[in-house]
Amino acid sequence: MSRTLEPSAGTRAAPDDAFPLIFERSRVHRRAWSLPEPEGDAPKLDELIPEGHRRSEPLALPEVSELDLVRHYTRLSQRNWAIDVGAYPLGSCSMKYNPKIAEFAAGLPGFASLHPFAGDELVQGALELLGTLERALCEATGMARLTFQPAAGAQGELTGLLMMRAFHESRDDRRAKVIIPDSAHGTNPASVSLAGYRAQEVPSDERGLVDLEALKQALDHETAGLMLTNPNTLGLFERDIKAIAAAVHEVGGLLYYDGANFNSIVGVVRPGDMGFDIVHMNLHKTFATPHGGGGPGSGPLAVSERLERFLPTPVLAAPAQDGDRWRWDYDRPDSIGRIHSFHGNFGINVRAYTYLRSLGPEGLRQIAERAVLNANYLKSLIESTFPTAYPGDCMHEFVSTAKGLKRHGVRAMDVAKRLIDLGYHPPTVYFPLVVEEALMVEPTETESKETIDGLAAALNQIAAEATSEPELVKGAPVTTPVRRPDEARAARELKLRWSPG
Amino acid sequence: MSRTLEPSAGTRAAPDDAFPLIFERSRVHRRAWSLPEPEGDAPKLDELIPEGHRRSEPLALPEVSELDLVRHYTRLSQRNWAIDVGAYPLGSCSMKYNPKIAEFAAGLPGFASLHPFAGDELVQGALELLGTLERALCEATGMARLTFQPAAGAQGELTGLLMMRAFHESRDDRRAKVIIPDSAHGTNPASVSLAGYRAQEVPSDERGLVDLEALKQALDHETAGLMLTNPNTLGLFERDIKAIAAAVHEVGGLLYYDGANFNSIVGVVRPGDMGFDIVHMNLHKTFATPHGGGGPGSGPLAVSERLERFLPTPVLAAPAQDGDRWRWDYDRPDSIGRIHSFHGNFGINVRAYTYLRSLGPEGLRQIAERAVLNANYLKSLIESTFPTAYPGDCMHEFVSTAKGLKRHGVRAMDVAKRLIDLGYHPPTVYFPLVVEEALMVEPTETESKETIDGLAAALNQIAAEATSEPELVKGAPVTTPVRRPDEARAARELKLRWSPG
Amino acid sequence: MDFLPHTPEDVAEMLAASGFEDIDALFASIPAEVKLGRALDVPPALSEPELAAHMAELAARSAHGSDLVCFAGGGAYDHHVPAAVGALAGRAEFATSYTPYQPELSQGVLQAVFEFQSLVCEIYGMDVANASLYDGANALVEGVNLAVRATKRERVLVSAGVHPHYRDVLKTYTSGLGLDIHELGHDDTGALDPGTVDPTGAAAVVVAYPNFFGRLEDVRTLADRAHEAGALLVCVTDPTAMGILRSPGEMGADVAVGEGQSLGNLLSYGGPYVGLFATKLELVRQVPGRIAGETVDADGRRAFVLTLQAREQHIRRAKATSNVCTNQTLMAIAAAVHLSWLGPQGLARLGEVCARRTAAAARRLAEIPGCKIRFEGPHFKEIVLQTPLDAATLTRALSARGFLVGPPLGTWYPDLENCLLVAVTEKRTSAEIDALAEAIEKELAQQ
Amino acid sequence: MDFLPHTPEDVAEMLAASGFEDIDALFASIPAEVKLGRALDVPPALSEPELAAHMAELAARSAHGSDLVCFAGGGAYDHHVPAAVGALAGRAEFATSYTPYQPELSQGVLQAVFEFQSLVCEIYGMDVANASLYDGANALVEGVNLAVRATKRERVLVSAGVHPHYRDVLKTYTSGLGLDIHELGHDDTGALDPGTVDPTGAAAVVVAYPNFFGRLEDVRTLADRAHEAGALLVCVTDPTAMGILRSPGEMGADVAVGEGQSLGNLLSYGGPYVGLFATKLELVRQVPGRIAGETVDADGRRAFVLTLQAREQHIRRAKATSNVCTNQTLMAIAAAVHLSWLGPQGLARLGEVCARRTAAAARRLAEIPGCKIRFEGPHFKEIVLQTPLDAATLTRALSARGFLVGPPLGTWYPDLENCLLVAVTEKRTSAEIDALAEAIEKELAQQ
Ligand SMILES: Cc1ncc(COP(=O)(O)O)c(C=O)c1O
Ligand SMILES: Cc1ncc(COP(=O)(O)O)c(C=O)c1O
Repeated sequence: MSRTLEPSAGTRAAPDDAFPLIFERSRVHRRAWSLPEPEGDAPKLDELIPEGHRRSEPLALPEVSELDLVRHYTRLSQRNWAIDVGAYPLGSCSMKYNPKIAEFAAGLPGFASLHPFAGDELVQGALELLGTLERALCEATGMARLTFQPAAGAQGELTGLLMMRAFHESRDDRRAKVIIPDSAHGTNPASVSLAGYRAQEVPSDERGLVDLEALKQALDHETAGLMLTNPNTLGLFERDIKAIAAAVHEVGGLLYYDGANFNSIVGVVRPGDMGFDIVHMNLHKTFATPHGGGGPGSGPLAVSERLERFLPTPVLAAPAQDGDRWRWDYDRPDSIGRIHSFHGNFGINVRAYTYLRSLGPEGLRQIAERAVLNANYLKSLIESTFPTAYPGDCMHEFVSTAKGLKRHGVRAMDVAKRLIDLGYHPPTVYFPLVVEEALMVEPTETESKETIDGLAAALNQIAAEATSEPELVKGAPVTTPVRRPDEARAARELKLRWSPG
Repeated sequence: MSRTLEPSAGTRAAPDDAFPLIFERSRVHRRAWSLPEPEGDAPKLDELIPEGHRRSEPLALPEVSELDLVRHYTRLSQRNWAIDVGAYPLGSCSMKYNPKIAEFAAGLPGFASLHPFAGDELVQGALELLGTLERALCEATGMARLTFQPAAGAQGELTGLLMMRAFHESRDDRRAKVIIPDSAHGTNPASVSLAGYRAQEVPSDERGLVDLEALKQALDHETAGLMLTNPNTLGLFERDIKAIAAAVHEVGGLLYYDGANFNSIVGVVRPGDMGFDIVHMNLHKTFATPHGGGGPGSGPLAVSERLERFLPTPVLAAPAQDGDRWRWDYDRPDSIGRIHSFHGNFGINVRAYTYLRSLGPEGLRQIAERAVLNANYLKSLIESTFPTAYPGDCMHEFVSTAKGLKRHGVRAMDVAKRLIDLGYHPPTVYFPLVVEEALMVEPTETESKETIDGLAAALNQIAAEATSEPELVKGAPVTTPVRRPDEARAARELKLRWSPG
Repeated sequence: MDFLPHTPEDVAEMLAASGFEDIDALFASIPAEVKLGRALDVPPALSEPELAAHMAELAARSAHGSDLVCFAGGGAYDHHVPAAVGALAGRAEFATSYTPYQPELSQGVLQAVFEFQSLVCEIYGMDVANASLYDGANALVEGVNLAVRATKRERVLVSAGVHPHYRDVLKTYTSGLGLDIHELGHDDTGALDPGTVDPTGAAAVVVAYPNFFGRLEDVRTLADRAHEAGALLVCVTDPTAMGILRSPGEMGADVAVGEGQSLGNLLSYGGPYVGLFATKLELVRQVPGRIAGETVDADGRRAFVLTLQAREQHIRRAKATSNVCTNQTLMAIAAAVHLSWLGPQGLARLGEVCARRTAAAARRLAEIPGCKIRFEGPHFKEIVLQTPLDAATLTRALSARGFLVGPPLGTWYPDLENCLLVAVTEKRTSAEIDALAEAIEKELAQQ
Repeated sequence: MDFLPHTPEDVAEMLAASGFEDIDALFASIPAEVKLGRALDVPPALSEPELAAHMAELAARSAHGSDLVCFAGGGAYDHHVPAAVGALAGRAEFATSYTPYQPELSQGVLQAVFEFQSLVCEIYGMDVANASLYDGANALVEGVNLAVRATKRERVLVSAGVHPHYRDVLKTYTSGLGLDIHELGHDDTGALDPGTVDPTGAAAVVVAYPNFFGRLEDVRTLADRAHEAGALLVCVTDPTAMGILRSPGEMGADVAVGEGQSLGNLLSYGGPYVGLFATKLELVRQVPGRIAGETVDADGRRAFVLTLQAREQHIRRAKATSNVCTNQTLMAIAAAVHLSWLGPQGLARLGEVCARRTAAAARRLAEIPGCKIRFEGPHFKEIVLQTPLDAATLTRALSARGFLVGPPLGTWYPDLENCLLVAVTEKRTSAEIDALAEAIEKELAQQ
């Protein structure tokens, strides 16, 4: 049986030959670097830097030729899955196609080479881009203003929660807790704690939706607000949202919208119209920016009018009239302050803007339509073998359970590993925690019917194999450079860096 | 055993699933294209193009999404060997590292977006680059002027031979033949015929060098000239070059230097100083420009003063004095005419210039030194198993013979295929034709000692296997997406294009 | 920076192992008398940061797309190159690979070339295409040489509507073969009148479609006349027109050649471009250059190889169909990716946009007092603008106003003294067309 | 362009198969009352050629490297990014991959991250590094939060020599936690006088090395004092200085953090950058964010995985060491490639060139009548220039003359009203330094 993601010849991942670390390719005195001479009559280093500050320990950095370097990272890249290689149906991740035109745009020197301290008058093109993107994102969310400082969703969450706190405190109203559903993403409770609030969980009911009664129980004047993603982590739309909003507002709380699942509703329904006061978006999901193996992202935070004055400094100020300039407004007395070293992940926002301008209004709505279509279609193809945890239609993703295979000793993780051998990246497994043996699947709108048919066929085949030849499934994967790394050992015998000698 | 160059998951090259053609991924109405609307009130197409000219046959081009397109060519690329993936010791090809800085330079809009008909005053930067590169290449070859029009070595050859013809005819001297060594590259005789000359071969002597006596026999007043590469195709330096040159000039012939092996002597000895009158260089070899899977190249042709007036039009004219401009000179009454649609492969010449400026004089000489060192070192490591065809030290490459393995039924091609399984691209096999079971090896200067040691170890291992387990060698490769394609069948049952239906 | 991996220790060990005293000993076989014995007089080495700055400075001294609005044509066009094309054709595995001599390690390039051949055949309406030639001119030359070999005749008729540079290259290339090449002048519609063409005894009739003036020749009638006389018809064809115009194959051409720059390749001051070459199956053994073919491997899997190599220089040597070896494969891959990005609808749209915007430009420019479009009738992508001024002077003046037009035609066509080419691609907007017209009006007013 | 693969036929089939009437039926679970019911009011779609032109036009309205010579600093620097770094970190397999949750399909990213961690540990003299944080400010915040958890104290002493933005972010980030943050002013040498620092009861003492003024703090003494009081020392460290300066680890720092932009990442108007975070092994369970670790696979092969995940939000939720999830992995990979390109000699050379050119600039600028370098003593890469003019005015005036300098310091440091930062990287030549000095002279003469 052949290998998946085989490194190229010369690095055959036979059990004996592991792929070397760049450090292991090092040879004393070999070099890739090429730098100018310290020029002219400048004083020598030892005249400039006192001995006490001069490095004394030698640095064990790799010494390689540029060709060594190029081959190492080229081959390393070939040992990795990617959207450009194949389908990536990770639930809650919206791994859709990242348009190449956006890479072109972000690479233009007029964007890529701008210094963050360049005066506003020098970066009008960049500011106009951000201004237009802000207006569009506010329109799409039904919010008034936003900040681009948050570098990712979690940072957006913290920013929003700090604004929630500033809002309450501005009314001399100190509150202690923020409510989240038990199915919430881990960053929600983590951000709540970081903002100095207590996270209180409310259960989902048998519909997989927020238990309205339990919520009402939990709500009180200690409640700063509620964090919710809608559709929720189970891919279901919280249809009671109006009632939920009313109940939260009733006790003076605010509603925070976790925009990680925004992809499924863009152009169809707006968080603002559902009653949300604060919204973060994951542009690295909904707006198709490349995920870079774990980042960068961009998590702009949008708020309704009554929260506007608390936005981080600076905020963008549009030209008052023609001839005026775009500028950063630092005169924000009620601002919570700064949350990023500079202006956030600008390069990612350029990509998001490019995507926005490529789609237009119809395109934006269509991504939601097709994302939901793809998810429901896939769901219908595998429902009999991997039933969904909760009844009803899903939005852009759904959570199935593999618990039916347990009696053959096959676990959700085994299904995932076997799927790799059949040529697909597995869905998210064991999340959300509220579903046993969870398989959380999000095909996204850019996958074709053929790809989804193939994925479904593979999943159904695995379900059959679980009965007929469970060992085949439990023994997977066999087509990858490495197989089932020992994670327990990794955490027990810590090897977190290469060390010389 | 694992696979070499395995395509990614989802395209596992199991015997059953071939990698689809882009046409086979097509679905009616799917699209990647994005183009503007025909604007405004322009007349409709049928008003513009008479029916008789309008396309009537539907076009069976692939209809794919941009994501399909991206995955297809990304995975396809992973099914290919490359310098960035591993060593490429093909004799006569100088497959050395292609610096990334040269790609950066060639991509600058000031080079990449220039229109060939832009006035000289608009492209001064580009012309200065070409002017500086011309001077440097003339200095390195010992020639007076050159043309950048030839897009590759073979086109340089033809250009040089046509100038040879123009030279003789300018003296009312019609000559019929051009002499080449029997070890010459195929393009030499082919270019000779195309130039309207007859190619006459002279044999190599037991030293693997031009047989001086045979040459003298062949030389007469019908002889337009001699084409020679030095070091020759066997990697040996033609030490009698002075005598050879004298003999050729004696009969009024010209000496043509095939620069494909120039890499081994840059900065050490110049064709002009050896007595050559005409020189082409393969910048895609000596000057490290990427070979692109078979091209593009650049084959500038340099000549001595007496041939200058025959150069193709236009030639570059340097600023006469400060303040003047670089310009193209079209006033060339004796020119052989134009050989390229425009100015040759400019983008490749930009890369070559970048390489030149990166190396400088010392660097240029060092590439020759290290290329020759690497070749002789490798030769010394495998000499006992794969003896060289001719005695003595080699230059940048050498030709070994695998005929010793024949008695085990193992051929040079088997050695090549087995080498693939061991992680190396094979050397050139069965060329030059004058050597039985030839393995023509050129490591180039950018390969490290470790790589050469590994290559030698692999070759020696194969020699051992040829005795112990010949079937292993004859059965190779087993680690590639395909194994020993049937070339006879390809030529018999012609399938040269995909066809609909 | 020299990109050499050798440490001083490596050099010493390797010299010792291979039995050399020192580096100079490696060159002992070179007679001292011919050795250079000094450093080359070339510019000093620059470190990468210095080099990057130097290259940027040189590039900044050339005027490109963002400085000038490009209405220039004449065989090189400012088309949009889709971002995906650069990203994919630029993959290191394609760019830094060699000619696919070992098929097991070259299926990527071989299949991409096979797809390229299939795409070229499809748009040109032909059976066989090769893996690329140097450029349009070279493809034309090889087409003529094929006809000469196939017909064993030496007379060649070439329309004056074929790119003047291509005709120059044809003359130069074949000067050693002593072909007898006749030029066929265009009539006052800027096209060739088939009635004036007498192909008797000719190996080939060569026309361009659309021709150098953007006009559409009557290829079918020319093909018929050529065939009656036993000559082949070689048609230089703009691939970007093939979504809306009949293919040369359908109109009876025997050989279709063209410049592939418009398909995913940058202007790059004239190269690297890519020569397209396609013909009929009967002529396959006369085809120049490399051809990728489909076959099966030892396990019965589909595989691709270089095939019919007996035609080529490395086998046939002096008797090869051509001397070409290194070609323009990477540009061919870019063309394949671009054509696959376009698909049938995209190629049709591209043709339509170019044709209609060209017509719009023709209309607007004809309104300029003193100017006219020299030739009546259908055009594709290019028009000949006649002006009251010397065309070269006007061209220079317009570049000062931010527009690149031309080339002026006087040098090649004495009857077109005050004429220049104006090319309109899908990138040119009506606003830009108006701006060009106004610039011309201003310029004329000034004189 | 919408990048959607669905043909009309696909949509119909898929709707039918999954039992939906039409597209709207897919959204039946959304109450009608909240639905938008109209198209979004956002700009219309552009085709790719139009979009490319639009983006180029926007970009052209911003002034970058080739328009202005960059002497600006303040935490973002115009270093040379080696061409190989962009080519490799930009590989689609890295750029378009997700977080490496499935190690079998993610060895590329996981090993690259492991190498990144190793490189960061090596230059900072630490045992453990994470897979990256958002930026320098965020890394500092996480460093402080680690110290607070580790010491169970809430008092934090921060040197005024730490980037003012980082200090703002620290205040904002921790505003909900009610830490008590004290600022430590710099003395008239622009550095912190350890004698004035009283870390009693403090969780952390935070300094920058070199600091915001390019000056070198006495980190060792500060570390000793902090440790005596049971506090941790958190050191914001410029990685490009590590080839010539002692590592924070060697000088006794417990946590080293920094901005990694200078390592292979573009200026990009302030992001995406990369936060570097490293500490000692004892503190590993307090580390925020992802960590790649080495282990073996089922066949005993070396393999890499995300490890110690029990620290992270997706497991520990409200009790996680941080809320970070998506980080800046791609920038971390670029930094790893750049550091591997540099190696020990390259990093030392980089530091030396920056230090010596900065010294040369200081000398030259000090010659300008009315100007002085505000602080005496050793500097790295950055100096504080005091001028007779208002610093903001001068900064604007200089950009009109083609030089980007600054930021001016008045906003953050009242005592530095007429002062601005001047940063000198390996890209700045002595010619450019002279030109800057002359521009300032001209400007001053004009006032
Ligand atoms: C539902 C949900 N909320 C929040 C986040 C956090 O966003 P980020 O990873 O950009 O910090 C994610 C991302 O995985 C998510 O899926
Ligand atoms: C010795 C020799 N001569 C000539 C050539 C022809 O050069 P090109 O392939 O650039 O046309 C080559 C290239 O392989 C060669 O090796």
